[in-house]
Amino acid sequence: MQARRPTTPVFIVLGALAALLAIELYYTAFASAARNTRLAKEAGLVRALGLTDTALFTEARYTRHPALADLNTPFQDHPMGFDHFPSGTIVPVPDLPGNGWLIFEPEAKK
Amino acid sequence: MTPWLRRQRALADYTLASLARRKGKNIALVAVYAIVVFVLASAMFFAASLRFETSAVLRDAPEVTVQKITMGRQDLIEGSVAEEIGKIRGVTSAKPRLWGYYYDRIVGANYTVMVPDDPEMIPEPGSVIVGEGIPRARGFKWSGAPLFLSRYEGDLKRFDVARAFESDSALMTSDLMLMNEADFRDFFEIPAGLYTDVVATVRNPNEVATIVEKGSNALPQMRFVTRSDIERTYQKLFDWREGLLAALAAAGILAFVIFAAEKASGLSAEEMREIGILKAVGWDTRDVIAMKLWEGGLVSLGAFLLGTVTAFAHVFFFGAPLFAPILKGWAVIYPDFALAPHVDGLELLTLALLTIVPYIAATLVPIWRVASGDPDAVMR
Amino acid sequence: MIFQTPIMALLLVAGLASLTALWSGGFAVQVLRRWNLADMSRAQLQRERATELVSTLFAAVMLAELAALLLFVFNADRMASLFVGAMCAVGTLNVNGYGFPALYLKIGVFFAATLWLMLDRADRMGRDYPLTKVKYGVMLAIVPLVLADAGTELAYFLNMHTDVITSCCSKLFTPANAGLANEMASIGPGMSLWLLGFAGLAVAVSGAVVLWSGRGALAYAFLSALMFALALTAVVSVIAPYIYEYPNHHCPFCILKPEYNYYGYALYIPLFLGTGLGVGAGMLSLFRNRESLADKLPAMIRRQVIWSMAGFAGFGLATLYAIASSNLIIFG
Amino acid sequence: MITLTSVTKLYNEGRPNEVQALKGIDLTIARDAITVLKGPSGSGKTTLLSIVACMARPTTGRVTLDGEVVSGLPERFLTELRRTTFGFVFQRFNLIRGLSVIENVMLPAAPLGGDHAKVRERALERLAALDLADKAQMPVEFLSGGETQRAAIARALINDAPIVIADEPTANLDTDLTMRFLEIVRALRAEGKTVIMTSHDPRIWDAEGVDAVVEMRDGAIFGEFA
Repeated sequence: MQARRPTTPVFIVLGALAALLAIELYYTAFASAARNTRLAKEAGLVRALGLTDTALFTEARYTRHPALADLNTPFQDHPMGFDHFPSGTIVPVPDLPGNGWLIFEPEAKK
Repeated sequence: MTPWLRRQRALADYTLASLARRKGKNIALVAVYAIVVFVLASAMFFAASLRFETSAVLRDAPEVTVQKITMGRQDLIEGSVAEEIGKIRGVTSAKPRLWGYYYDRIVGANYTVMVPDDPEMIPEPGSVIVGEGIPRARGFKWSGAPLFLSRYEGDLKRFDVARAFESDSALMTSDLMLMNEADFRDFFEIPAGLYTDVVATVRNPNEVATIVEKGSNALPQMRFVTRSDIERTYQKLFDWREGLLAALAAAGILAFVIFAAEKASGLSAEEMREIGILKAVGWDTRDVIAMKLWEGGLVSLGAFLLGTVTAFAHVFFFGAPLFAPILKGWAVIYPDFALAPHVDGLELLTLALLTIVPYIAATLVPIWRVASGDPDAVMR
Repeated sequence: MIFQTPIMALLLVAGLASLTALWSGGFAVQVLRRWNLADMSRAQLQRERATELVSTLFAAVMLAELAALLLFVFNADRMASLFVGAMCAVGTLNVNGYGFPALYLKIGVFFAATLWLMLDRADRMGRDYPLTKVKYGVMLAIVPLVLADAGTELAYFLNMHTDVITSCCSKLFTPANAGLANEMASIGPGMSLWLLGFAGLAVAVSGAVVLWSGRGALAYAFLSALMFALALTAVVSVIAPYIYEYPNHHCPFCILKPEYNYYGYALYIPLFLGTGLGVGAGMLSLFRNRESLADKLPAMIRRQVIWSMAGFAGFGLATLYAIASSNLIIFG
Repeated sequence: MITLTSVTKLYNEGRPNEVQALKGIDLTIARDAITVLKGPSGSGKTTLLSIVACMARPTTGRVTLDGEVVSGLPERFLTELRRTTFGFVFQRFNLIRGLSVIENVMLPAAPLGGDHAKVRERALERLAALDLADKAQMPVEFLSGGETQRAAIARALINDAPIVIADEPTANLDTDLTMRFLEIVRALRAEGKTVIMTSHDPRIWDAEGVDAVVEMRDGAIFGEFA
């Protein structure tokens, strides 16, 4: 009679998790071929257009082109827009008093 | 197997048999810790992937960008500056660029409008080439729908969409709108001879610093931004976002570790008696410590593996839906692209250290305190 | 200060190691003053039990420091892009005056903890705790090392300014720069390979003597240390250029990168193993005359010498393979 | 042979609640014999037993085990000696609740790093010899009093220790089970094991096969009977 030792299933589960991790890491290596063609294509566009920044955070000029934004300008787009990088992208400009207008909403819009 | 390994396995067996008595509670413990690891791992994987992407893509960005700064703000630059920079030794080419932002009031998004230099990219007058994000933001149902842009109340200008960039370049081009120069100057009312900035390419990358120095001496009112500045900015930027989430996760780990230390030091009378029995039947202090370390090791290793594996799937197979809002911010146009998986030993080692070390550290001293009881206590 | 997750992990390890060191140092003082095996009192019993905690803690510190050492180099390499002029770990470590000292201290702490654990193991084999006082005397020397490591590391990370222009490996390990690194790089490749070969031979002979006669472990330890120094010199002056296939690239860190198939690990792991075990064998041989260890220690020394020689042999094979498989021809 | 020379044991030394549990014991316990320590509770039997069995160190005095001085050994080596030399049956049997009988029986073997299958086989043999083979997988809390005791005996024997120590083994057992226990003890004796027990149960002192009885009172030896 061979009884199951408590470590057997636990080690099997841990081993399986480690194997999954290994598979995921292998997938990383495997996916890198496709990634490299995509990156090469993007790099080509970057070269052709002379782009300097990614389009990841497009909400304001100091986030779309963080490398080229002015260094010392508060309220670049909105008085409520935080000028410092991460806060500015995480906290949106409040909806009030009006998106895109500076405090005063044009008469026509009312 | 050596006796050492057999002893370890026997100790692990005991630990597990004793954990199995409160199976639900202990599985819940691993699961909660795994969630903390998952948060941390997701943030790290996401940031590492973005860092990798940007540095790979921006490797071909222009070496030097020159801006004109007036009263601390960026100003339009004269085309003649390009010629002057082109004369600096080591500069292969210097071209003025025209680009700017257009705020689309209809959808509340910012577009980046640009005049391409490459003749193949220049659209016909009256038409534009757009990134995949713009038709998406505008909700275009069919391709070829014209784009109407208004600069002020009552103004409306029609552009035909000549073509759109494929979404596999979305990371760079999502919000991009390419126009020809005449349309651009007309649309933004920019006088001829003025440009946004100047980009220069350099023959030998090692000379960039010298060129920047010479350039700043010749043109003191200009700001020179180098490619490594840009790359550095990006590395820091993603570090910042990662750090933000990591700090949150660290608070989670801390809370968990305090809980673990509390659990290890506040053993119930029943558990104390069990350890007394073990010592009485011939277990050494060291055996008890090793047995309890197995408990901590299995809990933290299990949580580490579980958290890491699920975080990988979460970020790279499902696009990090849980944390995207924090990592992406509130961008209206967020590029629609699949993150390329990129994980290296650095991240895994950091994760392992951050999850396993504090857990073991917090439980070691309480474990030892329990383990060093008198073996004859159970007889008294 | 740069807010980065790996830095958080490194500081966490350094902080915990310092706490351990401080507590163990206090305990060591107590042991040196009060340890008395003839005393049957409860206080002595509790001290004996506390030694178990110290041993476990030090084993944990050694493991964590090993991981931290790897992480430290890894992270320095990754942060290179944050510093103007830095292209790999060397550039990052040169950002301020604390980088290289921190690395050396980390290696020092790792070796010290390893040697201490060997002492601990030997001590446990004797029924009268023969080395306890020695062990805790040595501990008092290790404590400042651990604290200095944590301190320099903290200073290093706090004083990182990303706008500093640092020098990189291409500048540091070229004959144009004065300093130790330059000395290492400028030793002729032939010379350094000959030196390494001779050292290897000496280690082999001395190891054989130890295995055959059971004597001369101290000489073996000195030769191991010498071998370590010569091996690092050889890595900088010859082996690394062979791996890079570029005669002027001498950096000892870039070989750890994926671009070079992590080849550095095949060199460094056996080398560190061989050195640690070899020096440890010499240290243990100082205590071979202790009565209660007389029957067990020689076997332990012998085992360590065998493993140490295996480590050096592994390093030698890795070196030969690197040279044989390289397209670079230095000696032609 | 186990000899004790002027052994004293203090508990809570240096504190107001200091207790002198043993007062200068001189005693020789023969190997290959059944020895019973008798006396009222609080007389120091259990303390003496724990010192004999290398579980605790005496405050002063010498203990030797087959000629080797063990009283000055560090605790680690005492433990090593203890788990290979002594098997324990405790007063309340002290099985670990929630684990099965076989897991409990195998506990003392865990730190030795023996081959798991062989240890298990040995445990099953021991259980079979004690009529517990069919209860091997059962959690210990479902056993009856006698079965619990036999499981505890099986645990004491798992490392093939030459000396078996039993502390008040029959305190909670009826006459039938006591007789059964004495049979087991005699069988162990026949196997060549040394048995040392404490008891205040006359059925044990008077039992056949008991070679020596040591009577204790107030931490001192009151009398020895063969």
